[in-house]
Amino acid sequence: MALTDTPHGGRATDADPLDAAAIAADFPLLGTTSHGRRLVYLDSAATSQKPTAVLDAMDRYYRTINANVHRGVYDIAEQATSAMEAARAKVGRFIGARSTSEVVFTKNATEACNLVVQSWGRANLAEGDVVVLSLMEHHADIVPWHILAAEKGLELRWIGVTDDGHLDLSNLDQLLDGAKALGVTAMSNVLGTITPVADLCAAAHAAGAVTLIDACQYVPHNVTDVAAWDADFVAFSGHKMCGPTGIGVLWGREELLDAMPPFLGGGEMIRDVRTDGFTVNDLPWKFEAGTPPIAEIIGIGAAVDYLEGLGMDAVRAHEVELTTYAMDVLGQRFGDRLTIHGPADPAERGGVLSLAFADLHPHDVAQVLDEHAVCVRAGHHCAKPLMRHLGVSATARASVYVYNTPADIDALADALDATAEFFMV
Amino acid sequence: MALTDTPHGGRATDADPLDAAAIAADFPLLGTTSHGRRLVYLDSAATSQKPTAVLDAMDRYYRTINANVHRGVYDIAEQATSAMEAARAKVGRFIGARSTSEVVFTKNATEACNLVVQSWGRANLAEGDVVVLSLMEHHADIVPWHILAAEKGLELRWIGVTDDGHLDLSNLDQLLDGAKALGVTAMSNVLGTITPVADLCAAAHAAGAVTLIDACQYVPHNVTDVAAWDADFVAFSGHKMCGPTGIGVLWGREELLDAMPPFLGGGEMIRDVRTDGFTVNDLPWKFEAGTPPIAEIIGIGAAVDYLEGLGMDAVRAHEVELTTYAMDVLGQRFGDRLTIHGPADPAERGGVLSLAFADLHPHDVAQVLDEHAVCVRAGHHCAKPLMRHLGVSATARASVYVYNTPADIDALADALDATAEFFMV
Amino acid sequence: MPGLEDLYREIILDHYRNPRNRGELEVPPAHRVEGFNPLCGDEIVIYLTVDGDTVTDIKIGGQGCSISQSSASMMSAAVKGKTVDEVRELTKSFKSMMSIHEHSLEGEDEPAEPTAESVAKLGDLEALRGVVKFPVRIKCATLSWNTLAQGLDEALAGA
Amino acid sequence: MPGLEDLYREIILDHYRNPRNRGELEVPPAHRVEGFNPLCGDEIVIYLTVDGDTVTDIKIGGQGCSISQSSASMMSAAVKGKTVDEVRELTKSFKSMMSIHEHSLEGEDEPAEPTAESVAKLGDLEALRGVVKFPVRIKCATLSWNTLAQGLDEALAGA
Ligand SMILES: Cc1ncc(COP(=O)(O)O)c(C=O)c1O
Ligand SMILES: Cc1ncc(COP(=O)(O)O)c(C=O)c1O
Repeated sequence: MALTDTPHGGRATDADPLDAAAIAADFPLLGTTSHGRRLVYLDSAATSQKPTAVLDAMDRYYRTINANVHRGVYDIAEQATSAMEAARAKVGRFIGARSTSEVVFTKNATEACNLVVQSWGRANLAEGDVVVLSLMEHHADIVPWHILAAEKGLELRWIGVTDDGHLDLSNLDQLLDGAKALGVTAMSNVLGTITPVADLCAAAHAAGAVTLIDACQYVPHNVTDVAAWDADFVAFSGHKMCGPTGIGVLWGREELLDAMPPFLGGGEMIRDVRTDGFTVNDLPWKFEAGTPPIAEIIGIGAAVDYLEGLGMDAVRAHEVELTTYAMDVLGQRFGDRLTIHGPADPAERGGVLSLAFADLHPHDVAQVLDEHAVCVRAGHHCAKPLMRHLGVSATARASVYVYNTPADIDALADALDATAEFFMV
Repeated sequence: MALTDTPHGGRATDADPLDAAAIAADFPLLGTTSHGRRLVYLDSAATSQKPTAVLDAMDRYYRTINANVHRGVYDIAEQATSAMEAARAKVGRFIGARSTSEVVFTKNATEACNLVVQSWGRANLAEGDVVVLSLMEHHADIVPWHILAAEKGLELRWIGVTDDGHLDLSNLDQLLDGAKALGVTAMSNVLGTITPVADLCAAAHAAGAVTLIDACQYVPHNVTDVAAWDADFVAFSGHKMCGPTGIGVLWGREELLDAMPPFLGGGEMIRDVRTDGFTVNDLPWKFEAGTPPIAEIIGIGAAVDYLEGLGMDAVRAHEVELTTYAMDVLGQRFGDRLTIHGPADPAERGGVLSLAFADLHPHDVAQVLDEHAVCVRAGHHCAKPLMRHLGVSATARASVYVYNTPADIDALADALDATAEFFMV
Repeated sequence: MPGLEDLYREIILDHYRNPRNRGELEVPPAHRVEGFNPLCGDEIVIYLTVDGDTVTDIKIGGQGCSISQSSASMMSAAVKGKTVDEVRELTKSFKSMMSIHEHSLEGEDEPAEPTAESVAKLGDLEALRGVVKFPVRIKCATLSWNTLAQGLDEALAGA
Repeated sequence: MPGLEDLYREIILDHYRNPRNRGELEVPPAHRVEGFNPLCGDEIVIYLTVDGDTVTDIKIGGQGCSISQSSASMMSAAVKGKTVDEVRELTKSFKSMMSIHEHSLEGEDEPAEPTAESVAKLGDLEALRGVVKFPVRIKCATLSWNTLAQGLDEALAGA
């Protein structure tokens, strides 16, 4: 793994090129306390913390160039427009897009998935058509398909999950046979599993299926190259990658986006409107109806700058290191009392650790952890089909990011000890 | 008009209960310069400026309680959830909603309109059904209907506009005869016209039609009472009412929302998901798929606090005063060379002044105005059917809000003088 | 700042470890109803026998956290043998203790403090009062009650 | 900071006040094409006669600001009588002067400064160079050129 120059100097090592303790100082919330202790944030898979640089970029927009975009000839409107479009170019380059026409801003990844299903899906799928999903999918890549399936009479087929937490690809060709679309996650938000997206896209294309990749958990933590994947659509959210809430991204192959009917109608997305009809604007604005989330787009642009400053190779290396540490420490300290769902090899997964602890319910575990200022998420993580497959109703999930340190993992382990003590298990 | 207690003291008068000059100090951008002059912002109909209180509320969320909502048992997640739901209650009370179940957050008003058309409309309208719109509508209340009309074979009928800038209601009963829905604006973003929403709702209901009120320009400037209107759906945006970008509101009658199919599918909006289907969550979350715009919801809540601090009666009185002043001054200084579209009586309109100046194109006017640091918007204002009706391709629009003063109007007049000089007209 | 002891009273943990009325009933004559907490994934199944105007038997299935499980257990003990009206009254008292205001924006200041009398009727259930200080957990505590209310409506409508 | 004089050169205002080739042509033989600036509402109609490989006649209709109208007027004068290839070459030079990069993220640093030679060919059109400093107005200046390109494609495809 390449050593990158971090601007934070200090304690980066050969194995871990990031100095997470120094990075944490960029994130105001991480300097706060909870229940009288240093707050330990281990819920970045739900939403990441935001660095000052991102908050400042949005604040600067509001304080110095706040104006509606694409419409005003006056100076601040022009500046707002170019700041927004510059952010689009940044996001595009960050994921290997060829053109800004392919970068559509949505309110979150969920809207991005719905856009694909409602626009591409409604126009291209008919009764009896097959869509393949995986049991690892987040509801964002399931429910939109359910809605269209009920409307159109589609058949949904499901890629299974193996005992070691990978996609079960043994019958992939069968599943894809005759399929028109494949919706699959690049990284599970429950198991951490990194899936073979390029292989899946190749197999889908060989079968004539279009691919929608849910990269919500992947883009924030890895070098992403939509061209190398040869994907058709890729969805992700700003708030999980150091960016603000209220912003998501749909990247789409230009030919597909071009041929698709519009999704939401209104201002910005039109070329002309008459009482008897309308014509659509060019890409990407064709899919951006109404006043865009301007500050949020500028915010996700600043988040990309921040992450590129760290280097995405370094981000990944740091997380592999920290995940390895966490799995080792938790294994040593809790042995059989603790199960970590998903792949055992940190190289095959992201820093998302779904825990089953003793016989305790995850909700109760998370409650006691909170008392120790350790923030983890308990629940079904919007992946109920996967939960059913695992035979649990919930897990307690600890997830790491650029600002987490081994000390955070130690705090988690200590709090788990206290939990066991409290419930006398 | 009632005198309200303004926290800004000073220069409020009997006629104008707001001290706009003092209020302007709450808005950081209004203290900046453009082209070396004090910036004069007259484009609040496109988007308003934001007071420090709103920016601080969002910043505080990100710096102290940033966490995903509705999911975490830990302290900051709980605080984020209650801050978000408290903002929902504020927004609900601000517009006279009976219950928070009726307050659905969207990314902007445009999405709110699309939600109604795609969910209520697709479920309730069939070939040949009639939808009535007005020629004053913004594209947000036209294009979604065009999309559904093309899909279903609906008939769109149009309420005309009179020469004095009001809705032509002479044939309303005919237009509504057999109609299933009426989409109409509460205040035109081009003409400023305030429409008789309660009467329109009564007429629509008598004809058996459901009403969608575009209140984008109304809510920021007037006391709004959805119950007094007896409307069915009301849409508006945060960014035009001192709130952030990335947030809109759909208020809907609970019985209607309850019976409607979901709009976007994904997390938050479900009760259960299986491989063979899903069940929906309670209102309002049923219509809020994915991670919500949390900071933005907190921001719109802070905007409501700010506006309620001024008093919406006072806001309206101030704008009537300022509009009267502007119409007087511009009329006196430019006579026949300047036309202000829309109703002549300030009591019948909001502070939106669409100007036609000499024979100059609005784009050219706005460009010279910018050179004098006066920000107005030139274009079709996303109301092309209205533009065609007016026989123009664009107007130069100056619009006022709580922070605008007579001095801003004087600056506009001076800059118009300079424009005439520059183009020698 | 409320502590864990406010939430996890001894009696709650006891009901969690030794749930009362756990099991199933034959359907029919019993009525079966499912409830979900959409946030955390807790699921509950209630089997309910209503004879005339009395809840003669009740069994609980499903999985969930200590709060949802103990609340269901206490509920089952509290309602068994009660009339439908008494059960509805109890449900109201319990929800009022949980500060559930049903989203209303009008009567926000109305729901008065529960009366001493209604609290007295809650018995063991009073142990769940501490949950109010942990807003996210309120849904855990009320899941079984909401599901019961739905089941009662369905059972009576079906009768 | 660019001033208004950079934008509104004398020659531009002249073309705006006295537009060349204003009017209509009979369709067919001429081809008619419409263009819109979705942002500001400007509309342009171009009537185009292509004979063999030459643009033998062109007329302009529609309404718009001084920049879009003068650009259309200058364009009409510049392309009339030129071959299709020459018109396409000119379009490229003009757009390059307007720094139009066609949204590409790969070759961002490629579009070289226009050569002296290609600028020379622009003639009067060079007066529009100042528009680049007013990014919002670039779309005004290029509307007629984009519409022309579309019209040429359609006219040739139809022939
Ligand atoms: C009357 C009216 N309706 C709808 C909209 C659309 O609002 P938004 O762009 O925030 O979705 C606007 C503003 O652009 C408006 O003025
Ligand atoms: C894998 C995955 N897909 C989709 C989503 C949905 O993202 P959002 O809620 O931002 O729309 C999430 C996060 O919640 C996720 O983890």
